[in-house]
Amino acid sequence: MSRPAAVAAALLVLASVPLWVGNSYYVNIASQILIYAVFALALNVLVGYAGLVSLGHAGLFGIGSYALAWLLADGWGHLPAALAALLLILGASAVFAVLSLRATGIGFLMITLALGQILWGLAYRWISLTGGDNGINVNSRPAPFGVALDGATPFYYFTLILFLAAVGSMAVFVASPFGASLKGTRDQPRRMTALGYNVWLIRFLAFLFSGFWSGVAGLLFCYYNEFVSPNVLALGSSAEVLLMVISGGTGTLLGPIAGAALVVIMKNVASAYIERWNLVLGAIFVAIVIFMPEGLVPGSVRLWRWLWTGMRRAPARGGAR
Amino acid sequence: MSQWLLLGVNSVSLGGLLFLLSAGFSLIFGLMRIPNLTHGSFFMLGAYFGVTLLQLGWNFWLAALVAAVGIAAVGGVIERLLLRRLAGQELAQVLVTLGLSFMIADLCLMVWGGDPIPFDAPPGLRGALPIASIVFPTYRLVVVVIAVVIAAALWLLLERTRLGAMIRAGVDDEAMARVTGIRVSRIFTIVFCLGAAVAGFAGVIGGPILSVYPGLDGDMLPLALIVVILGGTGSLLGALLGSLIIGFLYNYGQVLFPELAYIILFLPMLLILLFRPQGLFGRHVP
Amino acid sequence: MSALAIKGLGKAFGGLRVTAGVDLTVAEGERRLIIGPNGAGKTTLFNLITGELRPDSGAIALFGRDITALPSRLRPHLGLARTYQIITLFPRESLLQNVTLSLLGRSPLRWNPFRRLDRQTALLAAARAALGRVGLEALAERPLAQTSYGERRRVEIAMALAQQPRLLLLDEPFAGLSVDERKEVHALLRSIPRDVTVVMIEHDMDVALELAERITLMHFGEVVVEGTRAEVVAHPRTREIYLGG
Amino acid sequence: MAFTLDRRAFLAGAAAAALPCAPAIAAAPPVRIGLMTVKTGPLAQGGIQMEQGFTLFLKHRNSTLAGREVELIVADTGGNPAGAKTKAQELIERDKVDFIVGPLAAFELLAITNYVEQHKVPMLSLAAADDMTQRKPNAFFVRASATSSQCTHPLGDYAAKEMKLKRVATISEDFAFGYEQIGGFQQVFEDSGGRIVMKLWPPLNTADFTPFISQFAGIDGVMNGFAGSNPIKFNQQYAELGAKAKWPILGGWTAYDDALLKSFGDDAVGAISAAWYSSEIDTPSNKRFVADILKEYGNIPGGYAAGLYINGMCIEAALKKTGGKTEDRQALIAALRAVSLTDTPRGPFHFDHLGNVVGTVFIRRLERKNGKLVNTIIKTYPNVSQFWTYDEKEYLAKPVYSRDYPPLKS
Repeated sequence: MSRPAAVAAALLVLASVPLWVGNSYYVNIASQILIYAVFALALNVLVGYAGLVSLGHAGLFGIGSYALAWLLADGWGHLPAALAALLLILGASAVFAVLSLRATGIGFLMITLALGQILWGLAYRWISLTGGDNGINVNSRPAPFGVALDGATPFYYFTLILFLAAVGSMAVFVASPFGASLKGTRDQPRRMTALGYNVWLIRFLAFLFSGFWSGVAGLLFCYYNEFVSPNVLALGSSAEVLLMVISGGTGTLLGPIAGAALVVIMKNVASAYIERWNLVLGAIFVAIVIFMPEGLVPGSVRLWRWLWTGMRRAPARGGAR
Repeated sequence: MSQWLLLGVNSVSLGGLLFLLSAGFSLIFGLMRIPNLTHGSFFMLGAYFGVTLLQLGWNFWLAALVAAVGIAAVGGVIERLLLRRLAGQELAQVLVTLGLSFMIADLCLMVWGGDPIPFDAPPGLRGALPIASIVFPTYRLVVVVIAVVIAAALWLLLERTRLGAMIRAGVDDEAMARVTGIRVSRIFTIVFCLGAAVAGFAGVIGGPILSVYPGLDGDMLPLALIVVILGGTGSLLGALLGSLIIGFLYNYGQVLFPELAYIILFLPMLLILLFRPQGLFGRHVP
Repeated sequence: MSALAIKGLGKAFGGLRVTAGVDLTVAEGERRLIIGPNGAGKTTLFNLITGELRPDSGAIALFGRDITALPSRLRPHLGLARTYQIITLFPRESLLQNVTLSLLGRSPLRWNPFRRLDRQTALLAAARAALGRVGLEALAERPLAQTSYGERRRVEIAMALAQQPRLLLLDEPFAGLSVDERKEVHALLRSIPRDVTVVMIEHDMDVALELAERITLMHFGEVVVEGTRAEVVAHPRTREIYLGG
Repeated sequence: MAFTLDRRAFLAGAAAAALPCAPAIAAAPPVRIGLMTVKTGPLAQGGIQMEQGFTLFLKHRNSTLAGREVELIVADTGGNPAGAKTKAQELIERDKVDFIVGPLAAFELLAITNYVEQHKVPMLSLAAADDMTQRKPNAFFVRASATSSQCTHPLGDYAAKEMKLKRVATISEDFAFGYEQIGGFQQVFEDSGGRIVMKLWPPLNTADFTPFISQFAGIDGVMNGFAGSNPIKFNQQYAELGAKAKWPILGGWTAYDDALLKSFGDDAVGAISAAWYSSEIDTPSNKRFVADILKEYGNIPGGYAAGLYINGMCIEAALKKTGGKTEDRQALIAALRAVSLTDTPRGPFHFDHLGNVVGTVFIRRLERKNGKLVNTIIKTYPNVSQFWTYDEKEYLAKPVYSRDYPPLKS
């Protein structure tokens, strides 16, 4: 199948989800997968293309959620609240980036982890602003162009549009000269400097891009749940999205999406049938590392190619005999 | 006055426990560059092993040693079967160690249930001792002694034995160690088992203070991370001093700055990372 | 005006002085060879010139402009390029993409996140031309991981040349090459136009001496002898250092 | 390793068990009950007990309530708000349940309350958030356990009047359940002449309580509001540091729940607690409940198991009133709120107009009797409302109990 045909088929499948999944519950699960896919794609900009592993991204996601919830509770309209929240996210991303880009590798990971934990502590403790562990309820979803998003299906399409925008922007970004520069800083930062690149600034801008989409995912999550609590900022949430990226395949467009689907489905759907679903999820991660250390998507592609060439070779050999 | 003295003594005691918790993490991280996110699980699993043996009527110290051996075996299997093939692949290491920690946590819940299980300190160490104007639980003082003994044993192992020399060579320069004919792969297994064993041992030793419950793993892992960041990786002295500092910070911080309770440990960790990335006593930048 | 003027350059790691009071002047268009035993501080000198290391003392001027405090990343834009002794290329990318990255480094296009890199025809044509210059045009689409060592050496040089340098630093360009490959690289280096100044570190005297006009001998971080090929070869210190004095 | 397929499988198993004595059940579809609990992670302790309590109840009723077969659907929220929301959607939109039982934690309940109310599904939860039946009531909610402060109100009264305490320090986890328990205690204790002199709030994941315990001074008692696994650690450390010898310790129901007794050592002996349930209560249904939980699961039940058992009884009573019908949700919730029972594991109770329970609160002393730890009932406060003895309007006009309310008097 050619590439445009594959893209068209994928779009058709995504656009028709509410028609064939049968129940609004599954439509909601599909929305959740898309929201987490946006988040995982955003983190993948850093993990996959910049080689910077963040364990604090739930902090940026959570700032988006909280800012939106707080502004809505304060009586702002949906559009201004969302725009202001995005601005705040960009600011927070800049602060995160300036602090964490003092290091790379494990140092970067630890700084982001500490930042995330500090934000979590603030959300928990700064009760007058965040409501503490009770969180903040959001009482309405927006109605862009007069379309109310209260039902599962309209909200799914709203999420799908933003998801496609995220995927599109990632695809353009990855194929662009700047994307190539970013990948260069991942593989040979020292060489990149010698070639005249400003490695720090490239990483900084990539961080902003990653933070922006993390924040968008956070806004969607807030609207989806109509509720925010410190849980969204917890270390577990940062680890979860990182696991999505790694298990799906870093540095690919489809990998984080597959990883998000895997985790969301395990957590929400499979957990209804398998009591020890945490055990199974852990085992799946370990199995991925054993059989497809590069991640689900690249690993499956490799397996498929191997099978395909094997199948084509087998009859050819038979004919020679 | 006596409150501050109590906090001081307790800081040292908590520091001792934190050292037992983080020494293994530091060794593994320093030598193998593996951020072993199952370390908290090793601690918890050790505590569960220990409490099970205690319930069978075993002697406390014997239970602690056997639990340590058991966790060493678990660690050995994980290193040989999984981590072995992932050298240098940090992301795969993160995935597999987190995946394992999910599995261990859920298995513990399955086997030992959700209720917290209390530990008794060994008989004879259960009371309290008077120190100047305060009384302090005897067992907590014993923890300090255990930490010192383990620290001394690890120090002797690292500084005075051939194995230790090889481990140190590996910490300083893996490639160089390989060139000089050291069988790095075997050293890795030994260090991983050793680190796991100390964590499992610490779980039992910590039992009479912390008890054991689902979620103990998640409570402990960040503490180990903080100690290692503060002290510097791969440095025994760093882990020891880092643990003490965290002990003091935790005790006095909670009292003096209750408003900062949630960030009292992560804020210093962040500052260290920003301004002294190799840790207070570390040899290299991680 | 000289291409490179170094005055009293010093650098120490801990207590170890790896560069001590180095003075070095290279004229525009000159071919300069730097020799010296292992640990003489040759590569460190390169790292100081490119700014990958900060000197403890001294000054460096590039075409009359003092660059001692200039950030490393800005120096390529003043016409400085280098190759590495240990190959530092982009293993996941094709040869073409490797050279393209090198070209991008001096183009404002590198900041553009919207346009498709594979549609930048002028840039790609230039990258192909640069590969052609080192005889690798046929392999342009091949991933770097699937090329030979000799080919990678040539990619290194192609990338450095693609930066359109005025001063080119070559760190052991002949290391590890076969006899045939040496000949090719040799011809390649000879073909570098005279408006490019070349400073080369090399152990292989047979090829290197022929390329060089002047030679600098370093030992223990210091410049010991400097002069024409004949002067340096004849100098007693050279014999002492190389023949086990 | 066996994985339990826990949802439809339960129905089949229960039906098979019921066969010999089951009457011919009408063709009506089963009543669907969704149980939201926590079976993974740190909150699983209470969640597992919840499931035990409800499972036992259905077993006692042969999975048939008011003549209708019951289908139980168990959902594991994972103990987080987003998980609770998804599971609520699963139960309501996919499984179309008639009742939701659960969730466990207040922050889970708050994440789903609006959603559940919009879909008009009666919800019976243990989660104690005061405002769920006070300032932000949910018309489809009933709570047969207690609000956070419902038990600590009488405990404050007892501490001041019976124990004659004058100056008390409080300590509880730094979250809403802790604030509301402590706030309730403080309100009544100070209204009865006592004085709270110090309020400490250790973070949820506190490993060592020594820095907090060391701050107690100039008091004659300590009130704690711990929950989960923290009571074990806290009481042990409180005793070890010699504080227990100096100041009596008081606590809420989660701090000294009967299910925790097997985990406590002598460190907790002497603790005075207030609870809406006690395994010692002498009603026929409680005797049967305690004996069967002991038989089936090997532990003494506490509030989590009892609360769910009682929720089952409420559903049963409501269904009897509607003749087994569940379609008219308004009638169903009205019937549920009108439930008034006498023989239950917690004794007699009914609901107020906001859906919160009015029932007995027991003051207990933790003792060692015949080698076993027990919570001996030393006083009962019958018919305790969530508003204690205060006027409802005045009570609701004040802010909900929080970290800073009521404030410390300087």
